[in-house]
Amino acid sequence: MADTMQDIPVAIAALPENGKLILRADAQNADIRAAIAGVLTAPLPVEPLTSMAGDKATALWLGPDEWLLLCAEADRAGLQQALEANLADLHASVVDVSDAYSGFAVTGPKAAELLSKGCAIDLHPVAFAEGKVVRSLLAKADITLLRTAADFQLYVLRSFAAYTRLWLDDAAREYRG
Amino acid sequence: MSQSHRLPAGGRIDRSRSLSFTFDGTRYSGHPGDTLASALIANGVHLVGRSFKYHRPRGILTAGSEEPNALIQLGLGNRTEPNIRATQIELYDGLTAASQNRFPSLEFDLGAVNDTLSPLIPAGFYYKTFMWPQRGWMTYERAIRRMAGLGRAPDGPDPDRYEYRHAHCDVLVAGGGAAGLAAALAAGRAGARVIIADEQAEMGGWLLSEGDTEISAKPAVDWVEKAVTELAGMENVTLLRRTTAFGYYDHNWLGLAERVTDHLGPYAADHLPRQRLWQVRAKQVVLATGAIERPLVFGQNDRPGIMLAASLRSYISRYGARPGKALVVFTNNDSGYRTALAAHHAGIGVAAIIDSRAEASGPLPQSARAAGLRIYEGHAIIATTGRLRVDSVRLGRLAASGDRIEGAGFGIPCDLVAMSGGWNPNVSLFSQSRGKLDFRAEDGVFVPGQSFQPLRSAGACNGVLSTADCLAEGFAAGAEAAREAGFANRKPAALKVTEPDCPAAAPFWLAPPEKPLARAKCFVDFQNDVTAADLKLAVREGFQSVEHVKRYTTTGMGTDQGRTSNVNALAIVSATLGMEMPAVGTTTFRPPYTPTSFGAIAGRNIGALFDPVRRTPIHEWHAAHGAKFENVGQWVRAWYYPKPGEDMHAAVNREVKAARTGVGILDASTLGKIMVKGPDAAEFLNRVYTNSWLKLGIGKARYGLMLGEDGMVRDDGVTVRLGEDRFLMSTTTGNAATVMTSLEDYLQTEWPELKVYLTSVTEQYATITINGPKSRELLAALTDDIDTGNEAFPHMSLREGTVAGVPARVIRISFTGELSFEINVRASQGKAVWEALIEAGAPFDITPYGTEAMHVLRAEKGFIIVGQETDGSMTPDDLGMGWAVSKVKPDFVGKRSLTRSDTVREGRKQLVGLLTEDPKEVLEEGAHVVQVALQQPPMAMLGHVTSSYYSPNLERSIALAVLKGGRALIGKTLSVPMPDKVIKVTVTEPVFFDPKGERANG
Amino acid sequence: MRRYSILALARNALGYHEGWERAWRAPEPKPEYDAIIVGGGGHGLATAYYLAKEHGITNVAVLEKGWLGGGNTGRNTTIVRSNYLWDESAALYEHSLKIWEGLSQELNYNVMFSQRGVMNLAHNLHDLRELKRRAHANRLNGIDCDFLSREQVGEYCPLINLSPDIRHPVLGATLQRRGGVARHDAVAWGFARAADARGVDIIQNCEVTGILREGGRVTGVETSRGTIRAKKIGLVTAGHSSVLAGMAGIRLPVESHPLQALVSEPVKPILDTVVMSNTVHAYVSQSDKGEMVIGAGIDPYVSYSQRGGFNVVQDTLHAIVEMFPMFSRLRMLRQWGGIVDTCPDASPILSKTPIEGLYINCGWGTGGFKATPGSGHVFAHTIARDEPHPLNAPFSLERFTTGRLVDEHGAAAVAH
Amino acid sequence: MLTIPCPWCGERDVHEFRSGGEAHLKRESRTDNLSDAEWADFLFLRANPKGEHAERWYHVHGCRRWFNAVRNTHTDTILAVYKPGEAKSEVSQ
Ligand SMILES: Cc1cc2nc3c(=O)[nH]c(=O)nc-3n(C[C@H](O)[C@H](O)[C@H](O)COP(=O)(O)OP(=O)(O)OC[C@H]3O[C@@H](n4cnc5c(N)ncnc54)[C@H](O)[C@@H]3O)c2cc1C
Ligand SMILES: NC(=O)c1ccc[n+]([C@@H]2O[C@H](COP(=O)([O-])OP(=O)(O)OC[C@H]3O[C@@H](n4cnc5c(N)ncnc54)[C@H](O)[C@@H]3O)[C@@H](O)[C@H]2O)c1
Ligand SMILES: Cc1cc2nc3c(=O)[nH]c(=O)nc-3n(C[C@H](O)[C@H](O)[C@H](O)COP(=O)(O)O)c2cc1C
Ligand SMILES: [Zn+2]
Repeated sequence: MADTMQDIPVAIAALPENGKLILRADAQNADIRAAIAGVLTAPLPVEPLTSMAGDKATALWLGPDEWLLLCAEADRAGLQQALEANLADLHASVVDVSDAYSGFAVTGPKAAELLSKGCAIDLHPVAFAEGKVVRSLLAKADITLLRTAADFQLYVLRSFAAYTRLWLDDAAREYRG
Repeated sequence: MSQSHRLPAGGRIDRSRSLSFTFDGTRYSGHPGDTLASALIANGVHLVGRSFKYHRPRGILTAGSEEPNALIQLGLGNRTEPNIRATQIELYDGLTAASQNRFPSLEFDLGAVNDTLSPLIPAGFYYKTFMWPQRGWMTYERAIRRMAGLGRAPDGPDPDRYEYRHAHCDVLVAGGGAAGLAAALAAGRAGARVIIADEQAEMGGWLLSEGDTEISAKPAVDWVEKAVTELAGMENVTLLRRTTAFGYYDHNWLGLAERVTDHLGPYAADHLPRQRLWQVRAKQVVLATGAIERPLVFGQNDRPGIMLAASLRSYISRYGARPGKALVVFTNNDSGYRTALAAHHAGIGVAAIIDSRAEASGPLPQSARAAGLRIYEGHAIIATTGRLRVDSVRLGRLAASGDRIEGAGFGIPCDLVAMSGGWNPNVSLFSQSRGKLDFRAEDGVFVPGQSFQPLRSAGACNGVLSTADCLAEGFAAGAEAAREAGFANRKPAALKVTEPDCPAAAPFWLAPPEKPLARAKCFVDFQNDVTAADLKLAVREGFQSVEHVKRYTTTGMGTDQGRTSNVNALAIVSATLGMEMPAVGTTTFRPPYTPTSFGAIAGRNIGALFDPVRRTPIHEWHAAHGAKFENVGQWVRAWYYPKPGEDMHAAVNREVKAARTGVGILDASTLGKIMVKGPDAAEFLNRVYTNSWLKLGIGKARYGLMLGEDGMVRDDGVTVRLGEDRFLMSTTTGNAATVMTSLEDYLQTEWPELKVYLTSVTEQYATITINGPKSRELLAALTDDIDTGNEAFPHMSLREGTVAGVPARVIRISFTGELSFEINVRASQGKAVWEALIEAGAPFDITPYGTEAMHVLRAEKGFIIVGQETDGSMTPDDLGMGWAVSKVKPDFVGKRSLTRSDTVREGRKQLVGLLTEDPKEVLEEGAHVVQVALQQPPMAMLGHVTSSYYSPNLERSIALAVLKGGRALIGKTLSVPMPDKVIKVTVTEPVFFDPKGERANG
Repeated sequence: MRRYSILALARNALGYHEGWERAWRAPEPKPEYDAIIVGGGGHGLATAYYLAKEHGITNVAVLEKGWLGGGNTGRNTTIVRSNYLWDESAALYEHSLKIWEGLSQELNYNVMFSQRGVMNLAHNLHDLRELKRRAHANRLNGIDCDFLSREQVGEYCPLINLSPDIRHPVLGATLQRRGGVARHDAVAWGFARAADARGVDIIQNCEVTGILREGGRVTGVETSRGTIRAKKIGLVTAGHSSVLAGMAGIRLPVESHPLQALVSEPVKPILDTVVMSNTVHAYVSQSDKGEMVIGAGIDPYVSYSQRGGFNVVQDTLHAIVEMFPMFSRLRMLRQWGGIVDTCPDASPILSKTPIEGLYINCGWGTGGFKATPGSGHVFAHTIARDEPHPLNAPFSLERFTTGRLVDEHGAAAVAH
Repeated sequence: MLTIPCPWCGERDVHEFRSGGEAHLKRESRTDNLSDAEWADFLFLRANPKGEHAERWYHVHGCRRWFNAVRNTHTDTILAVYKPGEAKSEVSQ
């Protein structure tokens, strides 16, 4: 086994529990955008496949009217309340899904290669830069995949976490020779 | 162990190391760089297999993946592989190979009796016989199957691993010969992301085999090495050796199969996959797949020792092997002379060059003449002799027409025949891509014409022959492809190439044999033993479409897919029909290019990764407490919890009783849950459910039926109103995803005006049902902020508060008829809350119950399960649930279908209960009910048993059934005919227990 | 028609097989026929054969746009069985199976009908319930059907992965012993030869491009080889049914989808029966030549391209390798696709149409090969008598208006 | 294998999508007035053309949006994709 982080071709770790909210709203509506930006301290990413990090939360574009908001577990309830309060008179929905999804971080020089064993998205840095997010499939699991400065983060439904973990570890065998 | 037929020098083999291998039990040796075929040849072994039908002795025809004859059983036990081409097996130490399709031995094969019988069994003979007696075919078939089949399947499960890899590139280059390398260089230098794949161990294609070709005044292999080094150094280029582009699918999606460790045999590292399936989406494709030499069709052209001329050069130059001592070349073009010269220089005696052309005058024939080689112009081979290997050829002078021999034939002894009929561009992938082929009459070849996808062909596969042209086309194709993909570049300078000039061949399709054609054994498809006579027979019998010829004779249907034979077959068919070849047309090219292992295509998606197992947040508790599980779709649910010594029956009875007398606890977390939010949420539910939703009070729950537009019941569940604009819907476990998809469909496309958002929260919550007269007490013990009293917390209502100290949504609903609470908590807290309930329930002897007990409990109440009482053909009314269908709503999904003539007709199947005469007798689910059981079928069936259980509460068996006109049959006695007996049943209302519904209040 | 037999073979061997006559003639189309069958697949050819044989209507043409049997008849996995759920289907398919049992002799053409048994696996309680339901229905309809326990499955077909620890363990199976496979091409050729011998004109490379009508009834067809008249026209064009019906202004409750299949390289006999599984989505048999013939799933979108997505083949092979782990090292030799015409209820249409003299036989979807002889038989009756045979009466076009579908979807059988 | 350009997510493999069949079928909201035959037409009858086909797709393993596409069903070439509510003719040209 390698003895420095640098040498580990790929590492897989469960992400710590964090807060996750699904926000659904019409981003064409300036009032709604303003109401949300006020809470997130960052504009809502309306460009497909992008994300935006604010002070309190990172917003991941999931669809034209759907976002996944990631925040610290401690901020979860506060964030939801703040959003609901700001959006009270507008048509929007904020639903807590913190427990519905589990996250994994895949790190290391072979991270993209490992994921490409099961994910058909082009993960080359020219096509998948930091901050990009997609919903797609990893083998037989639905994933939400985000590239951060440090790693790939992927979120799967809680009941798919065991499968995903097994799949990732098994895929990594090739690099652990 | 001496390699008797190894040339003293030359070749790309590593002579410093020896590898030992066995073939049919005999030990031989070879060198790294050898294929099994070249090593066998170096050891003087030519006979390597038996043909499919006639079991004729066969040798090595080619040096590449087009090999039809030399099919080998490679390896042993669970790792054995049938039908592997010896020409593609890289030698490793300890390799074990065996010949196939022979018994008892390769030299003496009983199956060869078929060869003797061959006059009796021409193409398609089996359609004409084996018809008597009527069931006789089952006996004949057994014998026929044993004779067929080639190699053996492995003995057991595959011990190796297979991987997938998805990839994207700007330019994919298939083939790494002169053209492919040039294309990859051009595209790579332009900065495009390039993948170049070649099926061989080394890049270079034919350049590796041509000792007499120079590029930039150096041996061609030097250029290959330089090119490969440059490509390997480019970060934007992926070089894949031992990788076959096997399939060219729609939208420039290609499949590549990489053999990662096959060439290492047992020395492969454990962590590496055996093979890897690349799934490539390419912006542009360059096909550089080369050309395949065409055999000549003549009498007994299939004997071991007869091979393709360029392949012979390959064995000499690339592998340093000497396939024989006395060579006869049979050719219709100059490249046969190139082989003769190469053999001559390697010290192989050249007995004769037989040229079907009246005159051969190019530079190569002249060199051959100058070297003193004997040339027979205007001659053809008309027969060969030799039992297990060719030992002579007979030739004759061709009449000017080319279809007759003039004068007497004569023999020339030899042990090696090289034949060259010209070159067929390797257009498989191009055709797979839907590209159209053009016919080039002068040399009788099909070349790529109009293409349908973003691709270009370059080099020999594009009908180009000289290395200089192949390189030039390759560079140009690579540069253009890169440009189309958005990478500007300069046109590379042309390279100077010296090589003998080999102009295209004039076609020569069938050498007139010495014997009548029907006996002459002029093989066209070597693997499937299809002769020119078979093709003509097919045409004579009216099988005139090339597709009919293929299927009637099986030509081109072998493991080589007719790579060496299809064009010859087509030419013979065309000539027989008196039609032009392009008018007859080729058969359809289909993937894979060469056979591709199931393992690679399956990847790691087997065993534990075959299908995800979804477990609830409380699963571990169930497992730790001895639960048996059942699969429900991808979910695994606790089925029942046997105590030591209990069988299923006892356990379920205990669980069922407990749920009605004390308190039972059920993990219902798998139920689908959807948050429905928005000002139009109630209106939306009103349209997707059959009943009314507008007036449901906040904090209230209601049961709903969902139909398809065809009026049939698709799903059901309880939905609660959380707020003015907010509902929490539940669906059945199996339909959660389908319902979500369908609801989004209606919202996004049919009713975009409705302001509603949906969010699936199935997995956000653990759902725990406590059920039974003691459930209220239990709940009360664990909550201090929910008033559990009957009035304060009525049936079909919701309360939010805490349970076991955890925020919870509690809904008072019942799927059993008992007092029952459904507690929803965050999934991460599910197990803790469950454990708290178990602990607090100890005084009431709380009993966990599984899906089986749940089914019994609901059946006692006559509650349906979607997918069990329904099968896509039941309306609400059929199920006795007309009460759940609004008569006043203007619209809901499926409404119109409920008034079609068939949905309102008499005699539809209706849900009823059944009671057996013998209360101990439990009907079989799926059994059918008849009015009167007859001695013999057929019997008119009224319907079937959908659910059937022993009910410990009723101390008897109960069943639900759907019967034609069922409700009118209540009170009647009917029969259930089983294979061994007839069971009498009485039809009842479907509700067996507490018909007044008094127990739900505890 | 000169009879085929072992003696005829021997006799012809002496004459270097120069003496065989054409299996069917290649006549020029006549200007008019009593009846025209559009589509030279198994169903069309069988229809023509039975029109001639059972109804004495011999002035018949079969018009085929390409080569006989080049549609789904030539690309199916050849599974023959009759263990359908609903009475209507069971009766129709059993009618066909009975004809299969004597078909080689009837046609004097060996269609190699191999009654090696068809097994349907159950992997969970729901499967078990549904298979039992079907098995009991079959028994009461007089159709042979055994129910096998897991152990019996192992005895009958030892190759199947019977480990209880796999994701979808085998819990049992139904077995129809009279089911099996047949040589698909031979079915087309055998019917063609026998129909030809009774005077039917079989015309290949003749594409129907229009349907001629006058006052609500058909009068003929426009083809790539000219106009041909007839007062009765049967459309039997499987994947292209909507295209043909469209020519007569009729919309059908049919969608055309790619259905794929593949074969492995041939190996010595190891699999002696047909194995089908709905839950893991795999079905396989071994051909007489030794290939594993494997049916893949249906591609979910409409397409006439006779090819589908590789992902469907991948999914199929996941299942095959999971169920037959020793097949992992076998290799795919060829894959292909057909165009199947699917009905909403997974049952066929054998029906009169709103246009007088126009009849349609379609909608067999993924499973009509097995019905070839029976379908031809009852469809010939429908055309000859201008009224359905009792066996195909339930399979009319009207059922989509009334709602009286014969829904074989939920019947836990892969529809092959 | 089809690559489908989702109007939002760009090109994705076909297996990320669910096919929704023929597009632009009109579902009447007041169905009582429809005859059995008209209703059957909506429920079951399909154009099923060999050639240009306006069809529905759901990006189920992506943005979870329904959208329309025009595809040549003979060649499987995708000619256009457009969002629900947009008319086919606007994009076909
Ligand atoms: C991969 C695959 C596997 C299958 N497996 C099974 C199985 O295991 N068991 C089973 O029972 N069934 C199976 N089926 C289904 C079965 O193949 C078909 O239901 C059956 O063969 C249909 O026969 P047919 O004669 O109606 O159609 P086809 O054989 O398709 O014949 C229709 C003919 O009409 C011709 N035609 C079309 N348009 C025109 C025109 N305009 N003018 C003239 N002619 C025209 C076509 O060229 C074609 O030859 C499978 C199908 C496929 C594709
Ligand atoms: N008269 C003759 O002797 C003669 C005739 C034709 C070609 N040639 C010579 O052959 C060379 C042709 O060059 P070229 O590059 O066009 O062809 P090539 O045959 O040299 O190279 C083609 C390469 O493609 C590979 N390949 C083929 N199909 C593949 C697939 N599906 N997947 C992966 N790899 C695949 C082959 O292994 C081979 O290495 C020239 O040097 C030419 O002069 C000579
Ligand atoms: C039951 C069955 C068995 C087949 N066996 C073989 C075979 O052994 N070799 C082969 O090349 N093709 C085989 N095929 C496939 C055909 O070659 C061909 O792909 C198929 O009939 C579809 O035609 P097409 O590919 O020309 O479109 C088989 C097809 C069927 C239906
Ligand atoms: Zn999308």
